[in-house]
Amino acid sequence: MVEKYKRHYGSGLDALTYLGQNYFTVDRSLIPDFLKLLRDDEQFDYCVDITAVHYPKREKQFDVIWILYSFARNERIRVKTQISDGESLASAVPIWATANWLEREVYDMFGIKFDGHPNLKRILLPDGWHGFPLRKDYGILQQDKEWVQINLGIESGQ
Amino acid sequence: MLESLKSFLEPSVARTPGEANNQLWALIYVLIIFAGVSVAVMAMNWLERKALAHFQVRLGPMRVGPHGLLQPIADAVKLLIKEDIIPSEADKFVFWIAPLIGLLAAFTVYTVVPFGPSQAVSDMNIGILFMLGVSSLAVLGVVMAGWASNSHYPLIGALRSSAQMVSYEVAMGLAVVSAILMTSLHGMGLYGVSKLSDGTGTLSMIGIVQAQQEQHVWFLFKFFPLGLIAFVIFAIAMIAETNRAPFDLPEAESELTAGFHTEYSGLRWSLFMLAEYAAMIAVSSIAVTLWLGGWLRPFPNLLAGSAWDFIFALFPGLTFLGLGAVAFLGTARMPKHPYFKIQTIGLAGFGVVLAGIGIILLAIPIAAKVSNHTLLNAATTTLLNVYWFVAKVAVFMYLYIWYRATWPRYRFDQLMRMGWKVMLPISLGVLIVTAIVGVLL
Amino acid sequence: MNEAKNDLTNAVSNLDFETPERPYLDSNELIINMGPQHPATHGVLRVILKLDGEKVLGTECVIGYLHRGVEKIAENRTYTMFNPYVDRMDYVAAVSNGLGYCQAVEKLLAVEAPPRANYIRVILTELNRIASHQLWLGTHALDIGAMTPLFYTFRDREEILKIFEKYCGARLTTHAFRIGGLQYETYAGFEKDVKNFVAFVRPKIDEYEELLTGNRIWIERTKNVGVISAKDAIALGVTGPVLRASGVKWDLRKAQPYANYSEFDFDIPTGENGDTYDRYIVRMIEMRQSLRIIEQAVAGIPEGPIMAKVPKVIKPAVGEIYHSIEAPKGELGYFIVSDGSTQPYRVRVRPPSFVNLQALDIMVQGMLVADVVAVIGTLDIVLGEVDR
Amino acid sequence: MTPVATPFFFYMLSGFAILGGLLVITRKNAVHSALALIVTLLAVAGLYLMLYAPFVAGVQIIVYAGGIMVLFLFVIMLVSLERTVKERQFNRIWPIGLLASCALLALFLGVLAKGKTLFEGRPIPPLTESNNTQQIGLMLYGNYMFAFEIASLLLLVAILGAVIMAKKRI
Repeated sequence: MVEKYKRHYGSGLDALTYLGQNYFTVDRSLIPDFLKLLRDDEQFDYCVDITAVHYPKREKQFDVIWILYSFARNERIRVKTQISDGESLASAVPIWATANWLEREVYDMFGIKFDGHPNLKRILLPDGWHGFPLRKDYGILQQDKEWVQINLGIESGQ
Repeated sequence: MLESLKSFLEPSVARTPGEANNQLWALIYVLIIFAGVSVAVMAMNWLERKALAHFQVRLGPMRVGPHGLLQPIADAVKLLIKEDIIPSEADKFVFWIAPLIGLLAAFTVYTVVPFGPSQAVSDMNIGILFMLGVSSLAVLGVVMAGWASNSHYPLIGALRSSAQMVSYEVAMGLAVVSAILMTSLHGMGLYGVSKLSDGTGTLSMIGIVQAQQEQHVWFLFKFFPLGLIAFVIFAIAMIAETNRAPFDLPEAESELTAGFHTEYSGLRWSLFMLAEYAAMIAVSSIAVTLWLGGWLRPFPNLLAGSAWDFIFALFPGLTFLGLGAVAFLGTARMPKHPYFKIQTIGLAGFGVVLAGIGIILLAIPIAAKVSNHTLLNAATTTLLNVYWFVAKVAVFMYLYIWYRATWPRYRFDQLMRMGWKVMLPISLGVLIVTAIVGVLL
Repeated sequence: MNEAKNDLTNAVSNLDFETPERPYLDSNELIINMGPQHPATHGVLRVILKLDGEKVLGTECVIGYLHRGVEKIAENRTYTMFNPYVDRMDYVAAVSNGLGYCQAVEKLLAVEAPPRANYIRVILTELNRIASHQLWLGTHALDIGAMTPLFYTFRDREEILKIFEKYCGARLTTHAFRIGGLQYETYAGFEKDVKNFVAFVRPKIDEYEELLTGNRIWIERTKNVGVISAKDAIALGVTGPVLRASGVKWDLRKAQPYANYSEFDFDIPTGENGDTYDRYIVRMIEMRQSLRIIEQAVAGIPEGPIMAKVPKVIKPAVGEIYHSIEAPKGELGYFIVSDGSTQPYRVRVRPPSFVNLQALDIMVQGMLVADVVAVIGTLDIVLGEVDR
Repeated sequence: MTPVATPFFFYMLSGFAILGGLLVITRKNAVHSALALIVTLLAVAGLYLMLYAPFVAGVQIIVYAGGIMVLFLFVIMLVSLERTVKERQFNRIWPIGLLASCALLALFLGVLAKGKTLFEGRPIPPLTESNNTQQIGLMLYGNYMFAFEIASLLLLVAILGAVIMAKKRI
């Protein structure tokens, strides 16, 4: 399987294993097609999770990770891609409906936009919040003072 | 005055104050009933909390008074002094008047409830019709409350309530009609029909019970199983009418927070509760009157004779003595710690009061038996009538609690489907079959 | 106040469900705000319902009221320090959370908990599964209007909590496991307590079923309510009893056994219709199966150490790991990225409640308000886990 | 039994009925109108009672105040209230309305003027209250059987029509 895709996509794709867990790193341009391929041809019909990791020192700051599972093969796989701040990815909602909230959470926490998402807005934080808390440059005690002052009426903003 | 008193206790006169056109007595009756129902509601409140708690492996109120006996009083005081909130966006007048309408309807019904052949405020010849009509007005209170609150949950509660009550009233009315139909048959026993009578029945509550007495059968068993089916339909519909579990959709707390009285608080809310419990007792008394022989004691004809009369006359006293014994048992089981001293004394005192009432109630029939004094005889009869009526209603009250502890809540469409597609056809069928049986048999 | 109103209109404007043209009598479309303070939303869930009379046209969940930034906290704590935090997510199944986290870190460190630790872990986790299901059953039944089961389940759940308390001193957020095994040896009489509990709770589960399973109203309220097909369930990533009730026989304890679940003999119950009733039945059977596992485990606890050789300061090599377990609510996954330091670079929790809650919308479309309550109950969400 | 049909009660009940009727047409809020209508209906029920027609009074309460008005309220609550409040209260067809009410008034006045000749001067013998229900039954199923059946047929048609109209929407 890996060989087939490597041949097909060439340098845009790499297959790795760490601690017995397989993952692909793929180029951002391959994203919706490759995920769709995994679902349709390889039976990865269950999208376990979508998440991201922030590496502020890198040029391409974000890793976006799809964790997939196949009921038929009883196998888990991770797909990983790198994007830089401000770039957007194609949404996986047409592929797995569950991606809806998961992508919203990624957007909420990291500010990564997903094109074609039906309702991309904050999910855990309130709508008017500024900043993306899970980025590394967002301090753990940091709050959106303005939001707190306006909505909660707390003058100090904490 | 004494003569007047005697004339109303004398069962041979058998006149209600309304019939005798005695306003003073009517007023006294009204006051007694009002006080009695209010006390019954409080007792029911306590009983429901306790019984429900014991269904659910907990103790219920235990702090206010021994075994929480004073809890209803504490609740009442709390509700009275609580802030009365009227939402700013509410329709003030309607909001204000809604609980009163419910309460008024619930209490007006008692005008015709027959606690005995002469123990009713008035015996209207449309008694049962009056009861159904007035109790159907109670829904107006609910609807007005829900609408006036100007909030969505109460509104949905009000909508549910109005639809539910209108639907179930139909089945309820038809079940009642089949019982009324039975009053026109003058034969004796289960399937007895007499061709001799003119075949006119009665709508009067007292007349209905008297018809059961004459026919020597409770309508529950008349034309078995027709009477039973009609009774079951009524028993189901009356739960729906009073918004109790499993038909408590208008106030389903897990869906509508509190339904139509979400926005009510304090005294106004307590008026709703008072009305609800009063209505429960009222519809139960309809059921008792129509199917369970009202004030008649069990087997008044089969076990007739003065000896049996005397034995049954001891029941009220024995009941209270039994309650007193339970209270004493509770006293004995109280922890011996000094902290519980006051509670123990209180419970013992309560037991003494109950036992005292029991002894008085035992003494009256015994004295009547011994002396055969008119007044004492009259008192005994009155006592027995009221006792048996209340005892039968109490069974229904317990059933209400039992239902609540056992069943989940129906969904709205299921409730409607049951009302229109099950209850209505069955009650209609029972009515028709009753009529056919009555004519043909 | 103003802000809240705006918030509502915004949320509702996103509910662009088609409404048929009604030229004549226009019955109002009602927008109802259920929660965050509502008896049946199991916490601070807020569901905005768009109703036509009582029929639900659409829903929108507003979550995050309990958001504590657990994932952010993880990045600022060491691996060991973060361990108690996971208990605060699904607080009714804290032991499962701890198991998942500890095993994920163990995997990252490439250590294995000793067999005795695994046995005790399994016993505690399965006890916790029963406790979680009992709490679910009580509240779910209460939502549907049956008051009494709540008190029965809480009475029996208390016995489990007593065992937890005796074992580790805490009842709810137990922090029972450590990375590499267990900190505490079992107390004297642990095995007896567990055995007694199994004998005690079996008839109690029958008691719950007596009240509900054959109850006409219960059946009417739950059959064909909140149906989700296996296909939809998989597409929506729904896991746990909800997925199994739709007919997918998938349980991580069997599919990818962790700890020592492969040593035990138990069945995976499945439903057929994927409705609320099937989910109820599945969970009831799961409780019995958990008892089976506990019985086997408690009979076979081996002697030996309870802690693997784990360095004092946990410093996994650079890399990442995804590990998931079958929590009472579904697949609970931990995705941990290590940068080689003592603190995790990123911890991502894959919360089953969060993902399952997403299915609420399609499950209640066209149903009635009362069903929304039933479906929220049957999804068995814990807001601490949804919001993290 | 002493008569309760004193003029005082008559005027009081009529006053309530008229007041309620006026409120029905003057209230802007439809729910208030419906509540006022209930007052009117109850007052009319009281008037029936004074005419020694307790059965009709009871049925009036059950059917109108308890049943139909609750359904009215049900519908009013479902329909958007904000819109009805904004709409014009009266349709401005003054001439026809005036004509109709004048004609009705003339009819009433005519009856009043000719009252003596239409009805005999002697007081109507009070009906026995106790068998009122029976009498109504005999009347309905005896003398007026045909009219009764026609009325029920009419209602059946109305029910069918309502069902068909409602079905169209679904």
